[in-house]
Amino acid sequence: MDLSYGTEYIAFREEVKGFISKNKDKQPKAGAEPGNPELLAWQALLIANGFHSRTIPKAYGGYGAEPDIIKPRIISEEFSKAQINTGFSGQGISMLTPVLLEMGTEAQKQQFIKPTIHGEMVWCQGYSEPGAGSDLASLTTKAELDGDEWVINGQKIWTSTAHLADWIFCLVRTEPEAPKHQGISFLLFDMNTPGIEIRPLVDMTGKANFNEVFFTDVRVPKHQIVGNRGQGWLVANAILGHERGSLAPPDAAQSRLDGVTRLMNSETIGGEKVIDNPVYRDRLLKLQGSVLAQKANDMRLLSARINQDQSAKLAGMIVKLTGTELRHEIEGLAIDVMGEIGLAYGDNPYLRGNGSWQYQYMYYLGLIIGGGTSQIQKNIISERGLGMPKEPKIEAK
Amino acid sequence: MDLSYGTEYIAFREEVKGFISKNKDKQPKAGAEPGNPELLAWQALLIANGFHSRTIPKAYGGYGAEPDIIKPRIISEEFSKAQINTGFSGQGISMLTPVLLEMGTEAQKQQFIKPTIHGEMVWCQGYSEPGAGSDLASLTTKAELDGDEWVINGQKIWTSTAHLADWIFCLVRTEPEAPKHQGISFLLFDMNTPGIEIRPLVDMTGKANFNEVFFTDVRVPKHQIVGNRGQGWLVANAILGHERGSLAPPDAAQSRLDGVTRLMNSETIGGEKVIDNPVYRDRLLKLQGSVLAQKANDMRLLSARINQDQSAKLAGMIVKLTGTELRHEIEGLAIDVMGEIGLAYGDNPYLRGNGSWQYQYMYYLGLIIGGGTSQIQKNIISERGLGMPKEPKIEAK
Amino acid sequence: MQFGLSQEQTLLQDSVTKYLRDQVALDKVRLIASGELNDAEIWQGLSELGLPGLMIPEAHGGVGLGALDAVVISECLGYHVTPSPFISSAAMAPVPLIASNRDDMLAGIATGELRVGVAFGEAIGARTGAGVVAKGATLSGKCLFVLDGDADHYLIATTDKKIFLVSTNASGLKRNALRTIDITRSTCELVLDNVAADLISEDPRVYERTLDMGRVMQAADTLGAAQCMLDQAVVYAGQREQFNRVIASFQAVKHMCADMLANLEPCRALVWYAGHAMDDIPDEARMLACHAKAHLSEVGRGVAKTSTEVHGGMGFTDLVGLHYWFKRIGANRQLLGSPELVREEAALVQKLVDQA
Amino acid sequence: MQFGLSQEQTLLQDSVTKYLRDQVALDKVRLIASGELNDAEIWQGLSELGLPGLMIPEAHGGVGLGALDAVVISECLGYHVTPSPFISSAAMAPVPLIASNRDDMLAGIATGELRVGVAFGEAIGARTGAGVVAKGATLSGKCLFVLDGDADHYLIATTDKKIFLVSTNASGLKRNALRTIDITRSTCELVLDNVAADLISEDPRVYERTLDMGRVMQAADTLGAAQCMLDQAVVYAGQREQFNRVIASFQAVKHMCADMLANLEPCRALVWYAGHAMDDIPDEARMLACHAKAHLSEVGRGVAKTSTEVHGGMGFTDLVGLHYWFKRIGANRQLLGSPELVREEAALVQKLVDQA
Repeated sequence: MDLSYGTEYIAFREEVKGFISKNKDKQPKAGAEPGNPELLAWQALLIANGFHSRTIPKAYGGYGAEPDIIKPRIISEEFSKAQINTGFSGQGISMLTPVLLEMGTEAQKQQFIKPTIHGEMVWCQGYSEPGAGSDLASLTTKAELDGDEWVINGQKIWTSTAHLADWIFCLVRTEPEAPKHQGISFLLFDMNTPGIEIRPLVDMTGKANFNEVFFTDVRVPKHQIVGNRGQGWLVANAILGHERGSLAPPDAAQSRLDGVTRLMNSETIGGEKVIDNPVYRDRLLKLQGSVLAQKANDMRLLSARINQDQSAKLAGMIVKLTGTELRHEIEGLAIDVMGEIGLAYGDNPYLRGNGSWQYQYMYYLGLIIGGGTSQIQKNIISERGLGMPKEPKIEAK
Repeated sequence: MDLSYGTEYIAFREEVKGFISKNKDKQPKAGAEPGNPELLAWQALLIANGFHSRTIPKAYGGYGAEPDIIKPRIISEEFSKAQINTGFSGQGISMLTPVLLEMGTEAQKQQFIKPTIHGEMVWCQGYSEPGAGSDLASLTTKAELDGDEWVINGQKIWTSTAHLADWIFCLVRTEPEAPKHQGISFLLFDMNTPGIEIRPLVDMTGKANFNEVFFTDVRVPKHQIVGNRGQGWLVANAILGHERGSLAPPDAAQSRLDGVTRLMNSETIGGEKVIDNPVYRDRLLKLQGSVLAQKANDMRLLSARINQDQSAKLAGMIVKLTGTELRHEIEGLAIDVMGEIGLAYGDNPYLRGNGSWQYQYMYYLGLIIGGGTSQIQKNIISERGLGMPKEPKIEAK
Repeated sequence: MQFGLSQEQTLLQDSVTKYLRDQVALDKVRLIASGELNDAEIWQGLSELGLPGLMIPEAHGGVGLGALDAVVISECLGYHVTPSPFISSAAMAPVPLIASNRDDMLAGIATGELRVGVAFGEAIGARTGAGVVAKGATLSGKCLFVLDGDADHYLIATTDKKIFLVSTNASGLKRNALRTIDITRSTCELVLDNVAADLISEDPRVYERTLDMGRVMQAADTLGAAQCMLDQAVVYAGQREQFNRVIASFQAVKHMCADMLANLEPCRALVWYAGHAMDDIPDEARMLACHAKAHLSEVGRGVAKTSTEVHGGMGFTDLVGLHYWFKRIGANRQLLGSPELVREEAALVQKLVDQA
Repeated sequence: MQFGLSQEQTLLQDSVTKYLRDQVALDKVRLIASGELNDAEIWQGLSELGLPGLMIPEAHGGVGLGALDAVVISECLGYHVTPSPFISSAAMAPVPLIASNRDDMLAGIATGELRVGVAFGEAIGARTGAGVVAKGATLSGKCLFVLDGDADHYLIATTDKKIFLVSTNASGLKRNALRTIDITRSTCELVLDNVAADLISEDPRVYERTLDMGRVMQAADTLGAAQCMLDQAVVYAGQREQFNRVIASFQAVKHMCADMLANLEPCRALVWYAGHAMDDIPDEARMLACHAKAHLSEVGRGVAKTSTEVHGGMGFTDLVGLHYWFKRIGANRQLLGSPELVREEAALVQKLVDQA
């Protein structure tokens, strides 16, 4: 076992540190609104130095470096240590760009990648529908070809940044007669196209983290399709794997657990420190054991990616399931040790510690459900991971 | 809410106490072998006084009392308090006798009930087969009519007292062409009939609590059937309900929990009493909460039987599932608080407390599985209790 | 022998349920949650049914019923996530006021015109920066998460298990609303600077009985709310289709519902029994109140999570409003002592802990 | 950067696995369990593979490998429920003997001819009626559940974290076999009456490292055993038919297996990392050893129960022998500290507890 990154990377780490110390004053102010020129300038600086969009070809506005798994991690470690703004994120950057690189036409790459990674073009994702959640492939939003245009009708839900997005990448049914997985296409279109209505969707946290999006005769140029007609399911699946792993990373769980530990060290009940209550302490330690296991699992996965080791396949399949459940449990402990203060919410002045435990408790319950519920995860783990048979299928009526 | 049994029962309780104080010296010695005349005499005395087989008609050897739900409970309470031998139990008494009373012919009642309740005729149950466990109705042991005799071939498993039993009540397939639930019959026959082989089945506890029983051309008189041909499934189901409830009664859980509490009060780790360890104590208290809930649930069920109240149906369906899991957990706590001594087994001199925690831990895991696994219980609860739909059925190949 | 609800109790349950279903449906709860309405109208409606004086003797204008009857009511209120000060004003406050013959207060409470809030958190276990101290006939300090942000008077308990009464109008008293996740019921903080206080009880048993009463009612409230979440999950699963079948036909979903039922159903008997013990089995009442509160907190948390999961994304939205129940159960868990602390009290009651 | 097993470690794993599969199949385990055989023959076979001296320097006849290599071995031994004194004689005993330069002992241990047992229970937390006391160069008292009932010498730890060596032949020493659920490995009790003892170490860090080493190996043993139980469950479920389908096609059974995997798979990385820390990250080694031991105890218990349930009645019988793994996991849970106590040690290491 060798947990060092090697000499090449020692130099790279110094380079990153050098950039940070030289440029940290150029960071945009916290809370800058989207579209703020400072944000765009910072993003351009990050890309120019290879600290964002690192492996995306120069021709498409990226830095053009060779693929390397460790350097992004070093960047992330150093930026995090120094608490430096890491630039834009979002579904256009994390999900659409890799897909365009792999399956887009040259024209699409030219048109979309540069503005997307530079933060000038914000995307949202149109996948789930009210009737197509766990069973995403049963989606019914349809696109019919009329001359040189797709005409789209239907509804999407869980569209997280619809109200901020310039464009959408969207799954639609284009071949209603085909088997359900083969009748879907992957379209790109402007959110300002006539016929699109966005309604915010308030969730249990009281915020509108998501939207519903309605399409009525939305007309989209025929060529704005990625892959061929009917290949949309393949295109979408190439992305979904990415999303699942990153919903609840163990490093974040560790930092949240550290927060709870600090809370337990400072908070008192009847004058006694919470951490001195052995029952709460044991719950904390139990969770620490799980966090350590997931962190080690994460190192194993990183190593497997670096060394192209196939033996960690199962270790990767469980990450979404275990990570989201663990975060939910950590927040549950925070609530409990805070006693009545654990109920504080919104503008309550007694809300303290690293953010709001109740908000996070609900948010992670949302993530247990979203991105493939725990039940769907267990189906996948048992079928694709352990090779157990699928359930007998029921035909559509 | 009225938890008193009323004035009639105050008198009855005195009667029971009077019997006990007068007769307790006639009890058979602890550890008396089956068939011991002292046991038989004590059994006869109990029946003659209405403290066993209380509602079974005099004509069939019982006491002939009117049905009453409270009196048996009073008997059980007083006998338990005074630690008096309560007479014979077993599947012949608890399961077969009620079925014969309900569905047996007059001749069968005359022939079997009296010797059964007097302990002169011991029964075993032939239901499960190696290929028919959760899916009991798929059993394949077959009985074919040859003149005036059934000819039985096949194998049973989980036959708990086969090696001690005089007779067996047994499910066999008599109509192989019928739908599987309608092709089963309920036969009674002598375990000394030629063609029966019994093999003890050692289980994880190291004991042979069960047997396998093999039938090769076992010939049984045609009339030794309860109900009609093909009605065996109905007959068996009338009994199964009884068994499930009584596998892990809450009163026994309470007394076991009390035992663990005493253990924690007397046992020390590094000089400190185990009960003074707040983490173990909290685990104990958590289990106490569950025991109290199940005890209250049990009182509710008793009350529902007395008052013919249908509103407690769901409360009854969960008893097997929750009771067996709870007992398993109580034993798990006993093991943990005993530390390394928690491993003691067999002839280990450090084994102490009320019996062997490891034995009980495994035994109750066996009961979680036996008598309808927890998974089957949850199917039943969700389908029959909550009205959720059955899974789509797969036809036999 | 009859374990369960009497015919009168079932009738009471039916009439309150009917009122709540007709008059306090979810859209009204939403109005209160959004701040457009407060619970005064609902409390008045419930007052017409006699709820505020349920356990106040008839001589003082009440109905003169017992704790088990109040359990029945509390369960209904939880089932319908009903906004009301029932636990504080109707269940807890009358205990010390009856014990100290405060007939003047009781009549007002019984009609619903007078609302008495309860500040017991500082006695149960004061948190950093809080705590209240009596000096002669005055109180100073801070009480957090006091039940009922709209009360006219407050009963405040101190660590030595004394109970004081203060008026909301008393000089030196400041009341600040404290927002919690559960917006169906209001809590506040009281900041006291030499506030004139009326000593109601010095008897620790009165303090304990008041607290026990509150905890049993919380347990009943959670029981009702969790039952409603289970019921909603079963209904939703029976309607929602995925993969060409209702999700209720998936074994995973069925077993989630079966688990909820298996955990919850024995709680019903436990909560009833705890209520009955408050009325008739004084030796067991404290122990059962602690266990009812702690056990329902644990089972409730599990049901709240599982029911939300059965609802999938819809459970996470505000559309079906499931989260009002989720949060109500969450609030009952934390208020008046979180489960670990309450189990430790149950251990103390049974002398399983060295009394240090 | 490479997190995981090296090629050499994978080869080691393969060769030990091959030996165990060929030479120590379940029928041999059964013979030992029934008392018809002891583990001497197996230990000799493992000695030919170099296992007893795995972590003993080559200069003293060992193989000179590290804790992570031993983790790999321990996982294999657990996977095959192999009877052997590996944890005591090969993993724990060498730690203090190397620290005190007991070259005479090391050579014998390395060949497998000398077996050294370990009695640490009284230092971890002596139970009622047990405990051992040093007086000058003698020991008196009682040690329970000592690892390895067939050792030639024993390392005995006292509450002040000293370690003594006694010979099985020493005058005043009585050894009584103690039966546990896990009959694949033997434990005994030592009764000492002024037994001449050789002080091996007074350094608490040596005691701690010895204990940590044992706990990491137990965690690895449980990891292997639990993995085998999961594998067996998946295979059995794929063969067993009920209701006209293999039970592996039931969602309930699939989710039970998925849960086992989800809990167990991260344990593999944790145990490897804990082994690596014993070799290379001294600051984290103790904390990780405690967590590996405690976490695997909890996950192992769950897997043992769930796999047995997937096997249905067959899991409860002796026919498939699944219970040997169940009991092995159970024994690893209790020996060298049960999970609550070990987590408390992890808290102490991190100074989360006031050192009283």
